[in-house]
Amino acid sequence: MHGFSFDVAHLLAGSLVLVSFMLLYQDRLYALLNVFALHAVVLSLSVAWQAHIHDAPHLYITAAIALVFKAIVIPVALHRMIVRLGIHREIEAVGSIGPTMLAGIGLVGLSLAVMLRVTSDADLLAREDLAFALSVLLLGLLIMVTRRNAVSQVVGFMSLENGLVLAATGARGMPLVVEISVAFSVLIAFIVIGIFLFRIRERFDTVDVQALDRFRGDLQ
Amino acid sequence: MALIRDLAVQGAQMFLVVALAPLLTGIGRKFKARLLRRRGPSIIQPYRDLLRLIHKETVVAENASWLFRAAPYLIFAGTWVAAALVPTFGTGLLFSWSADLIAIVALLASARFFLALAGMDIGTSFGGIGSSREVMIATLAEPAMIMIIFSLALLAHSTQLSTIAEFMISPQVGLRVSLALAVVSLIMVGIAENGRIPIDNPATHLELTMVHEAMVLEYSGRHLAVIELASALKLLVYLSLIACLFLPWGIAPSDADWRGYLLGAAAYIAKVVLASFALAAFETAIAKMRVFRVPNFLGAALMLGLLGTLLLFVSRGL
Amino acid sequence: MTALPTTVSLLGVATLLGFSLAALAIGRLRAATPLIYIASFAVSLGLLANAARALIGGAPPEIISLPLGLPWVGAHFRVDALAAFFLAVVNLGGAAASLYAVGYGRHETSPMRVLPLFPAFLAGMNLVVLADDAFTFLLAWEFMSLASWGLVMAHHRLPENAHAGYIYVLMASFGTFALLLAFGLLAGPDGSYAFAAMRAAHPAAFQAGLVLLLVLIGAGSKAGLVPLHVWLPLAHPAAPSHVSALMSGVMTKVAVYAVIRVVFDLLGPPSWWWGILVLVPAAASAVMGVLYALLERDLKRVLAYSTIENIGFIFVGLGLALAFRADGFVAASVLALTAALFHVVNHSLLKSLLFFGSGAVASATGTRDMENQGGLIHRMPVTAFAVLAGCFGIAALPPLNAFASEWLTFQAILLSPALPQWGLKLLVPAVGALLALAVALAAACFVRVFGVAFLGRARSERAASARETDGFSLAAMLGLAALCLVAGVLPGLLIDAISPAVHAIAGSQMPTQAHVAWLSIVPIAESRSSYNGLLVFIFIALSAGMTASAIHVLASRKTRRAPAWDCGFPDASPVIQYTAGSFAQPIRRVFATTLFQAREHVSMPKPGDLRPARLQVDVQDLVWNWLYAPLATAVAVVSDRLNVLQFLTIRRYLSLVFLALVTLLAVLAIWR
Amino acid sequence: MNLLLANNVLFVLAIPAGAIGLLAILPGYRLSAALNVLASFLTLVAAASLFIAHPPADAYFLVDDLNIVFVVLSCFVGFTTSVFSASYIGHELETGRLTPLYLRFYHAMYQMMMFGMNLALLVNNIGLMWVAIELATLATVLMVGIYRTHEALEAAWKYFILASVGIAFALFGTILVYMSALPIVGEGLQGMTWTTLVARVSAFDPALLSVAFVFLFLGYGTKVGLAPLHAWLPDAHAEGPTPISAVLSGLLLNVALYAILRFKTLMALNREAIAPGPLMVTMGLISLVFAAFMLYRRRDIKRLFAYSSIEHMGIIVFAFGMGGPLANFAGLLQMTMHSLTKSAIFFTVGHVAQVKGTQKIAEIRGLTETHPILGFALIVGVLAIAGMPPLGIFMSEFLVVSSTFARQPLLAIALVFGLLVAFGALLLRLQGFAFGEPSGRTAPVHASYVPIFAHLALVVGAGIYLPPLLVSWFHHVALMLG
Repeated sequence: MHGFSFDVAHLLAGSLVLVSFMLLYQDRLYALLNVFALHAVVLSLSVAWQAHIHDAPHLYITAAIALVFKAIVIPVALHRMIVRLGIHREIEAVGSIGPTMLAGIGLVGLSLAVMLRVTSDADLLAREDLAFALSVLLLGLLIMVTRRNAVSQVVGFMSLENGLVLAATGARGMPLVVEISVAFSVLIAFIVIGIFLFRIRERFDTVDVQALDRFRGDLQ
Repeated sequence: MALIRDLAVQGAQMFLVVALAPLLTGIGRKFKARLLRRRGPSIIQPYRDLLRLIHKETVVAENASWLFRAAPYLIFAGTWVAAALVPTFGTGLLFSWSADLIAIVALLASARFFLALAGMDIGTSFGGIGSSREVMIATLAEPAMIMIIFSLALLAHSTQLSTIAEFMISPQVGLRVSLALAVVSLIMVGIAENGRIPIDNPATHLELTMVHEAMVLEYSGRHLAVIELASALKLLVYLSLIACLFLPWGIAPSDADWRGYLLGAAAYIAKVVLASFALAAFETAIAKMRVFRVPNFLGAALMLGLLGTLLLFVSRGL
Repeated sequence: MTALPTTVSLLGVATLLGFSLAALAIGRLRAATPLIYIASFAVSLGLLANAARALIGGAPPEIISLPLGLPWVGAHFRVDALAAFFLAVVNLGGAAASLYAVGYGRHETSPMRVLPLFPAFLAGMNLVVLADDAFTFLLAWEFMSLASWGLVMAHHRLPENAHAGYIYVLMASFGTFALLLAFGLLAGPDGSYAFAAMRAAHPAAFQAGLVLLLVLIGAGSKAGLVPLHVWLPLAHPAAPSHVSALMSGVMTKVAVYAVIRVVFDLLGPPSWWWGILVLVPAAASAVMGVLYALLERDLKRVLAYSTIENIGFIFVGLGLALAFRADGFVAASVLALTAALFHVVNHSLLKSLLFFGSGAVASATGTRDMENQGGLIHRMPVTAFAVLAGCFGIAALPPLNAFASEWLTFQAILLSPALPQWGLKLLVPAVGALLALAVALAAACFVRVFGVAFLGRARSERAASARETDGFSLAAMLGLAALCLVAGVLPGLLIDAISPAVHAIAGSQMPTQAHVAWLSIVPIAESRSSYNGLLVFIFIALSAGMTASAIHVLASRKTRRAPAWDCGFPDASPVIQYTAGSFAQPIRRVFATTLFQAREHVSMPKPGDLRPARLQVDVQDLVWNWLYAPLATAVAVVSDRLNVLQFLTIRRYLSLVFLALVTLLAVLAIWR
Repeated sequence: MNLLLANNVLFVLAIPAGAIGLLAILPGYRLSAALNVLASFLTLVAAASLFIAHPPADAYFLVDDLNIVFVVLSCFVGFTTSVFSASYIGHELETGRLTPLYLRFYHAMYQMMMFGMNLALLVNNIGLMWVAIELATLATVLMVGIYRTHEALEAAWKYFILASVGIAFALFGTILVYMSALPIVGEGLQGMTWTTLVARVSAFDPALLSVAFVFLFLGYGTKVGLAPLHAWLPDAHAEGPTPISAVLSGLLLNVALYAILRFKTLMALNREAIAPGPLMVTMGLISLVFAAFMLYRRRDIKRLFAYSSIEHMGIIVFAFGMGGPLANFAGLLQMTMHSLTKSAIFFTVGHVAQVKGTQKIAEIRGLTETHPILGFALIVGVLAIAGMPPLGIFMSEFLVVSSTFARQPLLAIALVFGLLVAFGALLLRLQGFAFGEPSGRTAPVHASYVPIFAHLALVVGAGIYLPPLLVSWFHHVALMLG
């Protein structure tokens, strides 16, 4: 039984990493959003499974939040926004997909290399989970760094944060997990609203199209 | 008793140099004239000149300051004190310890300081030329002189002239390269300092070539007399320096009796005459050089002096 | 029960600080200026007396430690003979400057920017000398720099002053950091910052060498050693003249004190090559400084450059002392040290005097440019006389004081063949030659100064209508001149006065001079060398007097005033006089052509062209061009390059964060 | 009385918390400003009472030597800043840059921030500390954007995004610490309690701890403003209201620093884990040198001093990274002095910007002529920040440099290099501000100089005399930090 539960958790966590790679791979916004929804679903599954095996009911809430908020609300909202703001659909990436993927693989390798030093008396599951969580986090950051337009950067941030949730839930009996996931959802909501409010079309870097070139910090 | 003798010697020395200085000039001129196949003025002509100048009225430029009028006496005083402390016929000078060789050079330098200032006091361009050239020459001549002093002092373990002179008579001096270098250098410095050909021509009145004459251009009457005497004295100082440092033979030791002093005096006069002849011969043989070749000339002197010193420094280690 | 010197000094310092606070309060009043200056004059005199007592009295040094500064170290103050000597120098200069300023201060346009800082500056310099632990020392040191910076910036509206102040404060804090590192090395990792502890601990040879180097950089930059001198000729003239006098005459000596204190006192036994480390920059400063001065036409900058030269002289003395000390020639080392300290006194006297004179001239003629002065000996006779004395003295001519100290230096050089090391054997005579050159050049330089500024005919309207300055200034100048003469004719007494200071750090001292017959000085032995300023002075006076009287008896008294003869040229306008530039021309051609890349460009108009012919001379400061300009450009370039980072996009910033993270993780991955 | 003392910790938190609500509803800026001052003052009193007596560490709160220093410092600066802001904000209202509504919001946020910071400093739980710091951060984000100009929004947005990433890092680090504690301490709150962690850390898994520290260091380092995580800092300082700039430099950076220090002590107790020292030293040096060079090209006066804050944070982190009693002492001293000085400078700069009507460096000159008090206050402040005696920072820099040079000469050289470069830039600008031909408006200032002078007086005093109480306090802390 324990072996089985472990394998499932392992599988879910691993697939989360896989989905992160898929995110990394996308070059069209809609597809990106869909894949992100998938990402959230997988996350909620794995959180739910954690809740099940550690019979920690409060984690179900986290799973629910993940499912409802991240898998449905946010993608839809972003979808709308893309239409509303007339953001053009394909993602301009820094550098082509190939190197980016390689970099991603490198990051996963790095996170494994870092995490597998952990002496195994910390329980195995936690350790594996951490390795995957770390790689998800790094991949999310990689997406933020290599994508030029706001929406995909938000998606990157959210996937990063999924990694966090994964880690948090992996930590047995960690207090405040739910609160934290809620807090993060709020944070993301802020970001999304911000994008909408400030009508950030292409990039994070400027608040308004007119201001695009005018202000960069110290150009008085 | 000894004190009285020393005082006598010191006093004799002081007045001897003043008395002798114009004569030296006269002899020099005579030799030169002879070498140029002229009869030339008599050798006591300089005394007559001085006398005449003294009795003439003195013309002072309108905007001359007190410095201009005080300068001649200061110049003369500086030179005279220097001359009084250089052993001429005897080393036993009462006050020779009150200023060593460095101080004597410095005394001459302070005389020059006032001379140069006097040259600038009226505010004429010629005075300026003279002063600026004079100080330029001095800036090269003085280090050379100091280097010479170094090499002598390193040999004699002293900068006291009388001590050095006694050391030079004494047998342990031997034949040294540094000394040869030093004497050559000293002669060059002497020529430069006294404004003789090839550095400057004391007889010239072509303004652009003159240095010393340009500075004293505005002087007349008694002031000029004092200055002339001072410059004659300066020449004598250098000759006696060379004499007592490099040909000290016959100079009376500090404990000599009156015979010794007579001998010394005779020897001294002989040396001076000899030196002035050499100078005259040199001056007739050579042509005056452009002002801006003077640095090379003096630079050579400086290098010789430095070389001599370095040799001594190094040989001391062997 | 008489109060102990340290206590008195501290009280005096406190009073001075009080004055600067008072000046803040009442500075706006007209009466404030004389009030403050008279007060600080009095206090300086008191401190001077106190220091002299401590120097001569030779009581064991009293240590005071207050619960200030570094908490677990505390602030230590101590007046040993060395400190007492320098306190005397500082306060003598301070008293003179205050007295001078009582009159000169009236010309001050913005007293509120000078009055509060002047006593603070004096206090700072006193504190540096009093300090007995590294923290207090550096605190006072930097306080002194700041106060003088404020004084330099007193007339801040002139751009060149602002520039000067900037360079100055930059170099000052550079120096402070060097000293800080030196003290850090001396104090060791557990931070024993008290000088006593440093004295006890002897660092290893290499470390000690490093400390020496750092101290030379740190204190040398304050003293103006080439090549760290660049700020000095900018900052010293920029300040009001009495402050310039303090900075040039006194503050540089405080830097000398720092070197002596650390190198001779704290650092333990020297190695022979330290001498080289000190001698080379010292000789360079001596010659370069006076050459700069010869090429300069701004009166106060000439003086500042000549300070560099004299500092060179002092450091040569220190270098020789180190070399001798390393080889165990105590007598010689003591002689060199005494020469250095003697020159410290002389230079502070002379330089203060000259700066006072230049201040008087500047406020009388409204310019510092010698080319616009001239003929002042007629308009300001007394000032002229004082300045003449100063020029004569600083040209190291007998019978004035600077000659005596330089004579001692030469005597020390003459002892150096005994040194076993070849490096020194070859170096020292060369140094001697350079010093001789420097002396000769100095004479030329000050003939130029006095001849152009005071003699000849007035070169400008203002100069023609100049007025003699006030009594206080004259009193200060004449007093200093008198002191110079005394120090010149009675060098023996001064040497004896200096001896305790020398003894305090060298453990030995020169033979007492007071007993020598006729008051002459005999550094080593009667037979070797001796000099008697008094006799020389008397002789000169006598023979000049005799001649003059003789002439006046024998000669005709007839004197006629007439236009200048000038080889029959009609009396042209004053502009045909020899200018400072033309006076320096021969020397410039000889020395500066290579050393300063001096070049002359003549532009001769074609016949019929009405444009005047021009002779233009441009002189490069190679030290600046090769050392400082590149640094400035480097900083500019780097900051331009980095400045891009201010204008990145958020994505780029994120990638920076990302890179940082990945790097650290990678480090973790490889670590162990 | 004893009752009051007994739970003064609660007061330190309760007063700001209560003030938030009150200020949110009260109309009229004069009243709310006064109330703001009052609340800050009471908080300060409560914080000061911690010196007298503080409760033993329980599951929620921990009061020890380390954080008392921080709490009292931040409450003090918070109080003086509130005084300054009372005199500053009125002018903003007149010039119409702020509306009364926004002012209400501003004051509420001010107390919110104070609450967050005090909470972060006092809690005994790394999770709660994280939450508190984020709370404070978000409050400041909102205040930075309060002028709603493009620049302000831009700065706020930049701050927001970078901060959120930092938040994420910090959280991940926190989780990792919990995970490493899990096998030893067991599940639940205990695994996040300082006291427990400190007690048992030696047995934790070193590798996990190391990873945790990397994330925590970067996460909280973002708030400290270490290069290259600093990007938000200059703009946030430059575009927000000046009181906020003062508080950011004076407090928020310190709070983040406090978190890092806590975790450093944690790391130091575990032998096998990676040594935090080299990490901090490196980042510190990078920040110092980088910021020093950045100072030269600044055109905006507030941004200039923001970069100088980065520089000083670099020095402080460097000092703590070096460790050892001397360096730690120096670090604490430097931190205290920097908070006081930098906020004083920002107070002055705020008034200067108001009277001159510009923040452009090029247009501010000759202050000592037009506004002597501001001008000389600025001179003293900048000299202090540049490490000139007799001002506090000189002492700390003296200790850092000399102690480092005895141990690691090359590091000390680099440090001195950075300090010199920074000094050059600061003095260059200072001379521009204070001296030369005056420019711009010469309208008289109506400002309260009290906070400025209070801070500067403290700085000057500390440079000459440190009270033994403070010294012994710092010594304890220095030893604690190891």
